Amino acid sequence: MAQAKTTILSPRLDAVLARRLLGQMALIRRFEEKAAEMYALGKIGGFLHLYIGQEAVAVGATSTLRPDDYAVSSYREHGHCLAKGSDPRRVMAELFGRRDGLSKGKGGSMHLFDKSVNFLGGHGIVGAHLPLAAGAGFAINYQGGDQVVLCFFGDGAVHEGEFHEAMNLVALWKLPVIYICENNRYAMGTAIHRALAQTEIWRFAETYGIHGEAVDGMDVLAVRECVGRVVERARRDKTPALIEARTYRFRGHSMRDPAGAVYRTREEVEREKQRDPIALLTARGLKDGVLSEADVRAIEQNVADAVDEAVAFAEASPEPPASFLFTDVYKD
Amino acid sequence: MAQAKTTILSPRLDAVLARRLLGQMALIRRFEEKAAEMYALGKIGGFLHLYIGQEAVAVGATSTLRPDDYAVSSYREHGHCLAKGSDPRRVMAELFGRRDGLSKGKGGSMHLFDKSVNFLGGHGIVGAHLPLAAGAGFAINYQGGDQVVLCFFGDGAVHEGEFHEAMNLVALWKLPVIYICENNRYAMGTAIHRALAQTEIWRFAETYGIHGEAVDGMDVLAVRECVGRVVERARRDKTPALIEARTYRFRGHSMRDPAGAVYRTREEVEREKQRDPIALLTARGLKDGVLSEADVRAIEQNVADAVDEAVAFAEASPEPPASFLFTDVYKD
Amino acid sequence: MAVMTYREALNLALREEMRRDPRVFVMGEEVGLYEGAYRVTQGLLKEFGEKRVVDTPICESGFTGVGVGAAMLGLRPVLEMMTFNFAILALDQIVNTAAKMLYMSGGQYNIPLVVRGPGGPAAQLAAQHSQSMETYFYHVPGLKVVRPSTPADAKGLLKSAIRDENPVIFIESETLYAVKGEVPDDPDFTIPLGQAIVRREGTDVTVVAYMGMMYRAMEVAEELAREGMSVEIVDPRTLRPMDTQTIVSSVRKTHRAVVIEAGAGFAGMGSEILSFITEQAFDDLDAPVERVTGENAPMPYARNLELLKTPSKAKIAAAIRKVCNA
Amino acid sequence: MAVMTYREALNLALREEMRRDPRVFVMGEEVGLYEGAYRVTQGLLKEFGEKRVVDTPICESGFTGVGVGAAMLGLRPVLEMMTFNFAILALDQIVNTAAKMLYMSGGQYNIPLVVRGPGGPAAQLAAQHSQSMETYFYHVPGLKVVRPSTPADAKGLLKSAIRDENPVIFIESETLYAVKGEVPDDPDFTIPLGQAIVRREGTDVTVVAYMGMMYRAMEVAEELAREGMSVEIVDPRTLRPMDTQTIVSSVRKTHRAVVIEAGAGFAGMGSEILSFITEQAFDDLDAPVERVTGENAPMPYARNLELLKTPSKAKIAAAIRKVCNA
Ligand SMILES: Cc1ncc(C[n+]2csc(CCOP(=O)(O)OP(=O)(O)O)c2C)c(N)n1
Ligand SMILES: Cc1ncc(C[n+]2csc(CCOP(=O)(O)OP(=O)(O)O)c2C)c(N)n1
Ligand SMILES: [Mg+2]
Ligand SMILES: [Mg+2]
Repeated sequence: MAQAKTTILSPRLDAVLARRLLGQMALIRRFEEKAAEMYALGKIGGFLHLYIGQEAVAVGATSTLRPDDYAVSSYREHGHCLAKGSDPRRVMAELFGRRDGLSKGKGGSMHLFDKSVNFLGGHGIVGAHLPLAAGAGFAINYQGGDQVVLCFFGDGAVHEGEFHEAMNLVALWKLPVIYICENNRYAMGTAIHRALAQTEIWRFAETYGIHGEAVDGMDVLAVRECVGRVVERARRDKTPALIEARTYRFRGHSMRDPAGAVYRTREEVEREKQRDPIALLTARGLKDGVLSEADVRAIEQNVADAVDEAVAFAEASPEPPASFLFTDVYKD
Repeated sequence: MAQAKTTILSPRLDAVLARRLLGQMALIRRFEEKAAEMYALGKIGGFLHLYIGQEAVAVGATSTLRPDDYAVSSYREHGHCLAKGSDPRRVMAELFGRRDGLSKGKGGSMHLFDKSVNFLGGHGIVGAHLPLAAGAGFAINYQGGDQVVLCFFGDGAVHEGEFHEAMNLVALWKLPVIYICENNRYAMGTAIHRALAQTEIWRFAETYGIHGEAVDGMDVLAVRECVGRVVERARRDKTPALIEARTYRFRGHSMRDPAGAVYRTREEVEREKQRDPIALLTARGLKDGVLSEADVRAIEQNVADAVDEAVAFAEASPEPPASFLFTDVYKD
Repeated sequence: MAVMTYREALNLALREEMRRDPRVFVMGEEVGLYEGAYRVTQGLLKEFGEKRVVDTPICESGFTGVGVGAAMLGLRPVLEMMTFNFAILALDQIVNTAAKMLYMSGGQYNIPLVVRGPGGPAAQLAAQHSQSMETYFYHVPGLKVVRPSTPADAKGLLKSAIRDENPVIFIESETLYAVKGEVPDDPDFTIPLGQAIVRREGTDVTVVAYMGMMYRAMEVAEELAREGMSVEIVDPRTLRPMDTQTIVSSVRKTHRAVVIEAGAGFAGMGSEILSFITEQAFDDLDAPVERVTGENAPMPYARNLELLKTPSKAKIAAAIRKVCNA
Repeated sequence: MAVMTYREALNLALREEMRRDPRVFVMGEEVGLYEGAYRVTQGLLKEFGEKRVVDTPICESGFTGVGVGAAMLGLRPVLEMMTFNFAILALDQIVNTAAKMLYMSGGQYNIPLVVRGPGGPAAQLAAQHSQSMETYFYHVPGLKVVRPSTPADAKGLLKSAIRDENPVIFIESETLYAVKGEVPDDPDFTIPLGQAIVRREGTDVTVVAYMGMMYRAMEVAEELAREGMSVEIVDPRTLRPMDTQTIVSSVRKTHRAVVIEAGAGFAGMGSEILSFITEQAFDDLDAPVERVTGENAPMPYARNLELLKTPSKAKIAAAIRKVCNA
């Protein structure tokens, strides 16, 4: 068990890594800013939960994975899906409800799945995907593999009983699952201290006798270092872990809660925005001399292009044909 | 938080208390031995889960209560119901499925309820009554009362997510609820270490920042001392607690598992029977000179008479009339 | 009579009942500080304080159990499910504890509990957030189940639900919260549970429908009126106990019936309504009862597929024509 | 053909499928060391070891989620619910995750999962442990639901369920485990899901019934045969997908139908069976379809009340006589 470390952008950083991590975070950011625009235009419907502000968690964590490792997340999963390697075009098409979306337009923002990159989905019922991750870990052991599973969830999932059931199972059975709680301090409008009797989430690990650790979720390198360590251990000896990534969502809970102003102050939001994970990594890269201003501009341009292309792809993709209503209900 | 104390029959004992505690434990024991006989005769049907061996927990714990305090339990609740003060005749009649049973014969062994003594029932779904107890605590606070709630459950309920939800709620809202886990080391045929990654159940309290304590559940005085302390505190300042009473069931899980021999050894059972809570209290009372052999015989005779009377009462009670099938479905 | 939205009518019902009876309290996710995910509990925290408007963690089973336990001690909890989709996590508490407690205790403990929140198809919320949840409840002895279609019904039925001595499942709809209608001002206005209502009188065919489907049927009825067809529309309002009498009387009059349901159809509410109509009015029927139900698939996200999933006006009209021409 | 009990037939099906396919594993409470609360998994731990016969803590939602996750990675879990009453705690995993995953993922992740265990009325187990649980599942698109009445069906259908690519809810019965019958030895013997069977041929009336009610109906049919009445009995075996064709064909032949269900009746399986018979064979019916259902109350503990709760032979006979005399 370890206390929260506030290692600000400490570990090693080279140019390749800097560009990769910054590129991914910038892509997610840009993708979601665009998705918000498209939502306002009515191109995207339903619920849209933006990940903006939390990018360092998905990117830092998945950067430690092999392609054959697994990830699974909640309804706030655009970032995890993209970070795991999904094609932004197919993600955007899914948000648009189009035929070329990852789920043929049937899933939408909350239900992105991508078998080609071992992304086990976006799940809408708070807490329900925690046992799924344990099941993936179970299957890995059963099949004799050495992959690991990253399971991303919010602080709100800790309220649910399934959290406890899943933690007990992975600890009891030694499953190679890393639970990553993205503690953004709010479950919808509920501040964490109004919902959990004990708010140091990483400490729940103690109860199950597994490794728990808090990490600065705004610091992509810290996340990478911490998750990298537990991933290697899990791969080696099947040890599960619970990581609490301390982060913040810059936007409202969903597009229907744009301000998020009832339950948190504008000052708080502004203060947290000072620790924008993208700005932090950019500054560090520039300071260390592993990124140039030109690199940063190039990355920005690349992701802008990629996102524009994603939108164009989504726009061009047809609506799913009516027959799709009845396909994929059962598999023959 | 405190470690398990193995204070063997330490605290104060006077003649009145000794007779009361011994009388209650002996009543429960005798009642259930008789119930087992009646089950074999087909007078009782369905599931019958005996409490034999665990009597010190119900008796020690409820001995600290006021009549207006509440208790609630699982399907293994004959002991708690009797200890809370229910009339053995009506309990037996319920087991017989008769009209004068506590629940008019509709509930049976697993669903004893007695509003007259604030016994909130026997509940058949493992873990489901833990939130109910929190609800009772909530109502006490709402109504401005100073009662407390004792909630009895098995180690198996700790596996369930509801355990976590209930613990979090009582801790978060400061509800006057004492959770008493009767750790008899087995959930049906599953030894505790095969089901819980961390088997010191009292330590789960830490996670929620509440008081946790293990106590020797074969020692009625130790249970009484421990629960008495947390009950007083809960009454005073609404503090919940989690008590792990370490105990053992001498019989099988239910009458359908009479031996319980697959999952535990005969030696283990015999060894644990050496610490029969009734024998322990009797020995202590005799040694301290607060009980005489005559007292013990009188108690045995009393409970035998009471149980015979209960059986006679149950036998004499008619079957519920057919119309009862449709009553109590709704209240007008 | 004041004109107000369905949402406001629910809010008013809650306020009035909380004023009337100090045992009534509201509990759920985001009901207090956030004033309700769909704003049904707006202003309640301010008026009644934290004691009676209780925000919970996200633990549907846990807080429902708390409601049941509190009801055992004499309180009258009104629980909000942020959406009814999440009530499935509390189903054991509702079905095995709340619904059966009175019976298992031989009449000792009744559970005056309301579980309310929106359910049914919503707008592009996809498979997990857009389902007809009443199906998990209406077959359960010990429960009552309400689906209020109009602002007045929302108010009158919610008040009755709160005053009821039994657990009541009260399923609203995201798609109706903004609907406006006249609502009686009288704080003693209630609508008894278990009473259907004839929404529109007609002579040729009885259409049974509730919630969004009722409105859709009304539109179809107006359109068919232009063709000279006279459609009677009956809204059950309470699904359990079901007012079979009002529905069957209507069918006895029209000799034809169409039952509409938003849910996926197979073994849904429509099956039961078709069943009791057929049983009780077999000889009065000039044609077999028609069902128009949602398609047999999970709810898709894509808007065009979503529109195909629930009964369209065209399908409703076709079913009406079919029974009338039979 | 060997004669064996229903329990043994299930056990054999599990063994054969585990031998056949290394991806099949069994998981649940007490399935291993204890060999099953009802001994259905007897001997499996010994034959297949701890890797494939997995005892779980008491966490129905948790271990069902584990099953779903394992299925996503290509395993074929067979989960045991100690009794189906506890499956209600796993309902979210079954309904919202397992059943919808293929759809939500646009066809990427199918879930070849079996959830099995005993359900339905048992002997004096009272309200929480004696319920017809199929009602929570059979309306859900994405699920299949099986209720096997005989040893041969138990074997043949369980094998098909395990080989199916979709989540299958397989509800056995405590009251049938000791029933004996002939069971084909062939390890390739399977019975396709979705096929009803005519258990008894007759010409006067079709009785639709499954599980314990099917046996009760058979006894009634024998008794009525002595009076010269010829009763045909159809057992649906799979409730979803329902073989409406076999049932409707039978009714077209007999012109009369009685539907029996053990559950509480209102909006139960009987409603759907009555509905599709009426819809599809309206003009062939000489009388309205009769339903004989369990009484509308929770299950009482007292033996005498319990006997009144489920359809008696007398009530079944009365319903048959009623439709035949109509
Ligand atoms: C079981 C369940 N209950 C309620 C909801 C409604 N809901 C959706 S998101 C959310 C808050 C979750 O907060 P958290 O887990 O902290 O994740 P975050 O949104 O902060 O990423 C709630 C209550 C749900 N989807 N599922
Ligand atoms: C939710 C649920 N799952 C399974 C069961 C079946 N069951 C009844 S008792 C029991 C074991 C419980 O063990 P524990 O909590 O330790 O209590 P004990 O029997 O030892 O008193 C199980 C699995 C149940 N009643 N409820
Ligand atoms: Mg959060
Ligand atoms: Mg135990």
